[in-house]
Amino acid sequence: MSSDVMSAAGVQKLTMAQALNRALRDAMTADDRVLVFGEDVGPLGGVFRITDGLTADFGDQRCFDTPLAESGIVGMAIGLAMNGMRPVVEMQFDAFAYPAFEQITSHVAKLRNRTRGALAVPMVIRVPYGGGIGGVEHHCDSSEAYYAHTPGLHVVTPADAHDAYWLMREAIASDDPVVFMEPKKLYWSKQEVDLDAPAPGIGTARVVRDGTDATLIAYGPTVAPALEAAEAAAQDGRSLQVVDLRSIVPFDDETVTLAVRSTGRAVVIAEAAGFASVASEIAARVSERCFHHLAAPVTRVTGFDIPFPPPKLEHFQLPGVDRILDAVDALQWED
Amino acid sequence: MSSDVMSAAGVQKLTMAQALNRALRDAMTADDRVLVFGEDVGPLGGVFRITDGLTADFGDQRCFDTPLAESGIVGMAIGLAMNGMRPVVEMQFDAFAYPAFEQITSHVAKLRNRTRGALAVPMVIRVPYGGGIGGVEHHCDSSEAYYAHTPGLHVVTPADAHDAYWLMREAIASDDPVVFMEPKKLYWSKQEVDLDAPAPGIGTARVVRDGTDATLIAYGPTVAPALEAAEAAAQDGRSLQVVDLRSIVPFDDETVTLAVRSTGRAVVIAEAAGFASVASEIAARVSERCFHHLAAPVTRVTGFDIPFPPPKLEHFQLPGVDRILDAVDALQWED
Amino acid sequence: MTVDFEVLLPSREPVRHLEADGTPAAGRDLPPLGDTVLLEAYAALVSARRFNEQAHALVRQGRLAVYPSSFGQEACQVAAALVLGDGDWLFPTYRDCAAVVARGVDPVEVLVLLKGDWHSGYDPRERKVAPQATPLATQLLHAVGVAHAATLRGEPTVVMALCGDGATSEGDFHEALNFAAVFRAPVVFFVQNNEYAISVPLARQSAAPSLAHKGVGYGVPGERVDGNDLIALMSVLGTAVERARAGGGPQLVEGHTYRMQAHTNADDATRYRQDAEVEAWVERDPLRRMEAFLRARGLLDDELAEELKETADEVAARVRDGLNSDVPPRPDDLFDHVYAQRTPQLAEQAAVVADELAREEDR
Amino acid sequence: MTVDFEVLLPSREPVRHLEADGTPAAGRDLPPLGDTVLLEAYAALVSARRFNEQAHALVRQGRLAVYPSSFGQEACQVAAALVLGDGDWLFPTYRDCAAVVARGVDPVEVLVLLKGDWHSGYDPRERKVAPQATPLATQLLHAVGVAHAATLRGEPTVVMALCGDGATSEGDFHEALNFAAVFRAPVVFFVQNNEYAISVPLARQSAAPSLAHKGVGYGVPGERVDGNDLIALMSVLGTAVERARAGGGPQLVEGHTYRMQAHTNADDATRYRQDAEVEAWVERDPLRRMEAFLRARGLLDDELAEELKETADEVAARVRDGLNSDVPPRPDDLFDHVYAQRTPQLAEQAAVVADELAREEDR
Ligand SMILES: Cc1ncc(C[n+]2csc(CCOP(=O)(O)OP(=O)(O)O)c2C)c(N)n1
Ligand SMILES: Cc1ncc(C[n+]2csc(CCOP(=O)(O)OP(=O)(O)O)c2C)c(N)n1
Ligand SMILES: [Mg+2]
Ligand SMILES: [Mg+2]
Repeated sequence: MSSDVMSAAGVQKLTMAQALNRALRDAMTADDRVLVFGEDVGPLGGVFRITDGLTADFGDQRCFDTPLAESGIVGMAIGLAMNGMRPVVEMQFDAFAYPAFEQITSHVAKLRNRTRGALAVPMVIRVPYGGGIGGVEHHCDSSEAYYAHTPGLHVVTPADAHDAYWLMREAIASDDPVVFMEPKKLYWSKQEVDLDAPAPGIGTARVVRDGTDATLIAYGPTVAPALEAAEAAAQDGRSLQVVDLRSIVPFDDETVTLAVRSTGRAVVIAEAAGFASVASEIAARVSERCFHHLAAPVTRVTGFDIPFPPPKLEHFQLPGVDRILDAVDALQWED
Repeated sequence: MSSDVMSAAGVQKLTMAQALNRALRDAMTADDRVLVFGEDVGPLGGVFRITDGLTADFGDQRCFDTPLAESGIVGMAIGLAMNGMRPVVEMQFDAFAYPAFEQITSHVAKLRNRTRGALAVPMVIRVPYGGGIGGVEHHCDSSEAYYAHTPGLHVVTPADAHDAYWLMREAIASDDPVVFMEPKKLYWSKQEVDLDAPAPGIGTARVVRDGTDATLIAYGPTVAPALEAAEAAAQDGRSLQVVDLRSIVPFDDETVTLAVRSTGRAVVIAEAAGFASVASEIAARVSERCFHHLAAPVTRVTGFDIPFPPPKLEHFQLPGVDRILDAVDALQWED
Repeated sequence: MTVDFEVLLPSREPVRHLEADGTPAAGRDLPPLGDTVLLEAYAALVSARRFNEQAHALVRQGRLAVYPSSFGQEACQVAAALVLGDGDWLFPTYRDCAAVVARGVDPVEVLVLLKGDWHSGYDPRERKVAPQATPLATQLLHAVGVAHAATLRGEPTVVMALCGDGATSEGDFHEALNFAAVFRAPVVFFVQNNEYAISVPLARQSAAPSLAHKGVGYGVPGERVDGNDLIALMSVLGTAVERARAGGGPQLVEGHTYRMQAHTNADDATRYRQDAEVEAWVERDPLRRMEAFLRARGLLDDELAEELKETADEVAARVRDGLNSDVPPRPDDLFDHVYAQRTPQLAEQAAVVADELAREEDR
Repeated sequence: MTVDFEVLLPSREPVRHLEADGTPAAGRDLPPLGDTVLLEAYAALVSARRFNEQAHALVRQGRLAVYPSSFGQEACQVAAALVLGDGDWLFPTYRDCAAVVARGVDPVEVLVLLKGDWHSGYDPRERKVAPQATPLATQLLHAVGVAHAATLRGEPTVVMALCGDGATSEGDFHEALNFAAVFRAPVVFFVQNNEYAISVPLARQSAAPSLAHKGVGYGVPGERVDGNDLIALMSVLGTAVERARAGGGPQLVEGHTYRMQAHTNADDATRYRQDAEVEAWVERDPLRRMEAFLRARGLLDDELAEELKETADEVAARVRDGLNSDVPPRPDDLFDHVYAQRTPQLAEQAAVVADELAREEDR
């Protein structure tokens, strides 16, 4: 990425990877407390190149490689945050954040609460997640439920480059720790990013397609298939609304509830195994809050309750257009 | 516990702690592949005395203390299981299982699948969980959702001493890894245990109180307040059915669905923070599967989405009778 | 990897300056600590002991829920705090209340955790003392981060990070020492080896020649010190702190001491150790030793001893009074500090509690 | 803690028996391995190299998704496998395909993982080879468990547990060495220090004098060996295995080698290291060295060399053929091995897929 392109503002067409890189750069420029570190994020620029060029441009005190230990990375980030820094750490892949689980659940999530607000630990934990890239085992987990279930963490996930940029800027600026779930299969997808138009803050969902017959609720990697399904359904005369959550915690009840009440039908779409998941939460709260508006049960199209499959079989696990349309078809239209 | 009492069979009045101890003894006697280990489980008998006397009676090769490292304990258990043993490991408290999270999610849950069945890792991971004992931070988490969301693990939790005994026997005999959630506030509660009458296998829920107006779905520590609430409601002329899940994974859809369909109303009760939890899952699947039978939305009485409170404030977090009755009252009886 | 391992190895025997009876150890010069420092340290030692006794009493009276005592380990507690400057940080565990008090934190605030009012009772920024850590060894990594932040800003901060012998087995211990070494973070890792992790004796915890030898594998110099010898501790820890401050990087210090009481009041130590073992440590008591030394030096007489006892009693009285004035914890606190602002979900949930409380009042 | 630390320390320089040009190292007797063993080991070395080349070619042809090559590390690969007896266990990482093949596992089954058909392609029980581990250092603990089970049953099993230099930084490495030491588990921990963890060079991974020095902190003897010297490796690892089998407990061995290629084909090593650095290692190639040695000894001539090459080519051909006969993976496998039996939930979910497949066929 040439620094020419990187310094211009306005509207730019960027991949999500570039948008994230740009957000890190802009945050590092704006605030010298921002530090970026993790495994291979330095000279290599990260295995997905999200931190490309940061060490070269900001020096190896601002962006640096650590020894290979995720609990160490998050634990050290906590200390840095306690002492005035704003760490942004990369977990190389979803499943490799698990060694940091104790640090995340017992400290990152709880330190502010433990000290009644005296000690905040603002930090961003970046987690490339999900499948769809032909990755081998441990490289494709959708682990957002673990974090979303843990009080004290914000959990966000963009579905396009514009949101990726702005959610990252907001996450870094937030006084709370944010688990930033990056749908890795979207890293190379390109969208327009308006660098002058902040997205609404963390905690707001977005209706990304209007529709009147049913609402598809998606986030991160499932927003695209939801939109595709809506497009396909439109050709069959069915008008599907699509909501992109953007933020899992806090949850935008207002937007979601309003949306589902307007259509009376809802399908929740997520890649993670369905049991006790974020999709369960959405289905449960929508069922409760929209009860009298529902013409059909809220259903879910999620990953099966199996370990993520090997590359040659992963297409069975990922919620695709057909499966979404099947779910829509089953929404008791004849009742 | 005298070994006299311990060798007798038939029906006995035991605390849940004694019942678990007895189950471990009987399993160790029946199968010399069964090993019990963890922190302080040897001479001390565990901080809750669940392993009391096992080292004395079975020797320190069968029940032993390990160095203080939970990932080590679970990781070593995996190897022992790979090589023909049946480990039963104790995590001293809920939050102290987090260091073992990677071993549990990436290996315990996945090794059978990874090897297409060639390498099973049968083991029991015992997790004393939940609040209600005035414990300080990190000693009262309800962590069942983390495990229930992870495909490849069975997750069970008893609500009385009889189930504690039999679920433990089944868990140890199972060819699958079982996360055994022990509601620590029930350790000292006493019930009749029929040592000759096996409970139905893992995966079966139980209707513990019949009722016709609404169904309370609970597990582990919330079964008791659910029963209390049902008792109180009965005096107000409302007939509440209570279901004890016993097994979270696998989930007994049949029993739960049948129960809710019979009453048309349901409240899910769990101690864990509610967001993206087991309670979410129950509410979501009941809402979906019982949609046409529901006279009111399925609601939840759960812990708030906050870190578990300090001892003096924990009563606010625990689902108690009043809060359950409030939820029942809100089930739109007038519609 | 150019470090020569010899410089990393601890001495064969723990550094000791005072024998158990208070006589200076033969063949070793006393460190030049100065009389004022010695007396201040001894005063803190007396107060620490008194604090432990007071807390113990409060547990028996049911006014503290639990107390993991450092009785017998007070020399470690005091030294860990006193070798630090105002700008330095202390990272204590649940067992290190006395160290936190020695650092100057209000003892009543320290006991908030064990009273069950809140998870931590003091503002960590005031005296630069992290909340007492329960998940073992996790705090060592935070210490590295705090130290590294200071390094990045060019501040002369040193961090004293405490843990027990058992905690050295956790993966986080390993990661913390390695990170500290690689980043040359100014951290002194001080392991209080009190021979037990609850019921598990050191021999089942490690097969290493000593815990201080663990430094070698990280390129971190290790040192062993008699954990009941206040002078040795002040000297070894003080040197480590100044070495770290001067840019020498982290150090690992093992203080060999003994947990004289059960793990906490909830524990039953008779299940796993003999009284005789405990008794053998009575004569190695850190107070006796220091008192004898100071008296022999003419630095302490009955009058001063009485004065110190009175100061200690005042602290104890403050603790008792503080615990009496019971301000009930606020339910609102449950929802106010999870995030910087309440989420909409937390606002709804707080309303549930507020409503319940209002109805209760109405009754 | 009675162990004397001296016995735990590795030698100052890595053990080497062959210089880079194949001449015996001066001042050191060659270990008594026997000509048959040497030739067998060399044959395995040639096959391992050929396997690496073949896999590399298959990646370029798009028939393997990814390949983390052990090119340049073949001496470590071969020695780790060959020093084991039939009853012993091998715990390999993703990089250790060649070691798994050297242990006798069908190479086609080994590549199932990298082809993307399934997570692991061989039955671990057959040749006693654990599935190749991806989550770093986690497998070291499994190795301790397998070893301890054998100890408990009185079986003479030894476990060879492999990991990389980067993996030594993980907490699980620490816990595994400590558990092994405390339980005196018959495990040989063999670290292939290839100087990189993806892009991170050893100097940013550790400040220790050597990775073998990490043994000291556990009471585990450490040893360093030239990782491109097959004879030294066979000797050091073989001794460690027999020591463990005789009840001597675990050992830590660091093989100093070099990752000649990028981390995997997906990696771009030019971003973090100079070609010159790589080139300097070409002359330390493990094959050249061993070939020169065997020829000088008169154990290898052109004819035998040709024979070995043909055997290696046959393995390569088997791999190519095996990858050609593409049996598509079964969707049912997704649901059949999560548990011993499908749960009701999985039965429902499998039915969804079956239904989709049936409808697809109908079209
Ligand atoms: C990660 C973790 N596992 C288990 C525990 C439970 N626990 C609390 S104290 C303790 C023993 C600690 O021993 P040591 O480190 O020697 O410290 P000491 O109590 O002797 O001061 C244990 C096992 C814990 N607090 N954290
Ligand atoms: C717990 C964990 N964190 C991160 C990764 C991602 N990762 C795969 S290989 C690797 C580098 C490993 O380096 P090293 O241990 O030296 O082995 P080598 O690849 O050099 O053989 C990393 C960071 C992982 N597999 N597991
Ligand atoms: Mg201890
Ligand atoms: Mg390496």
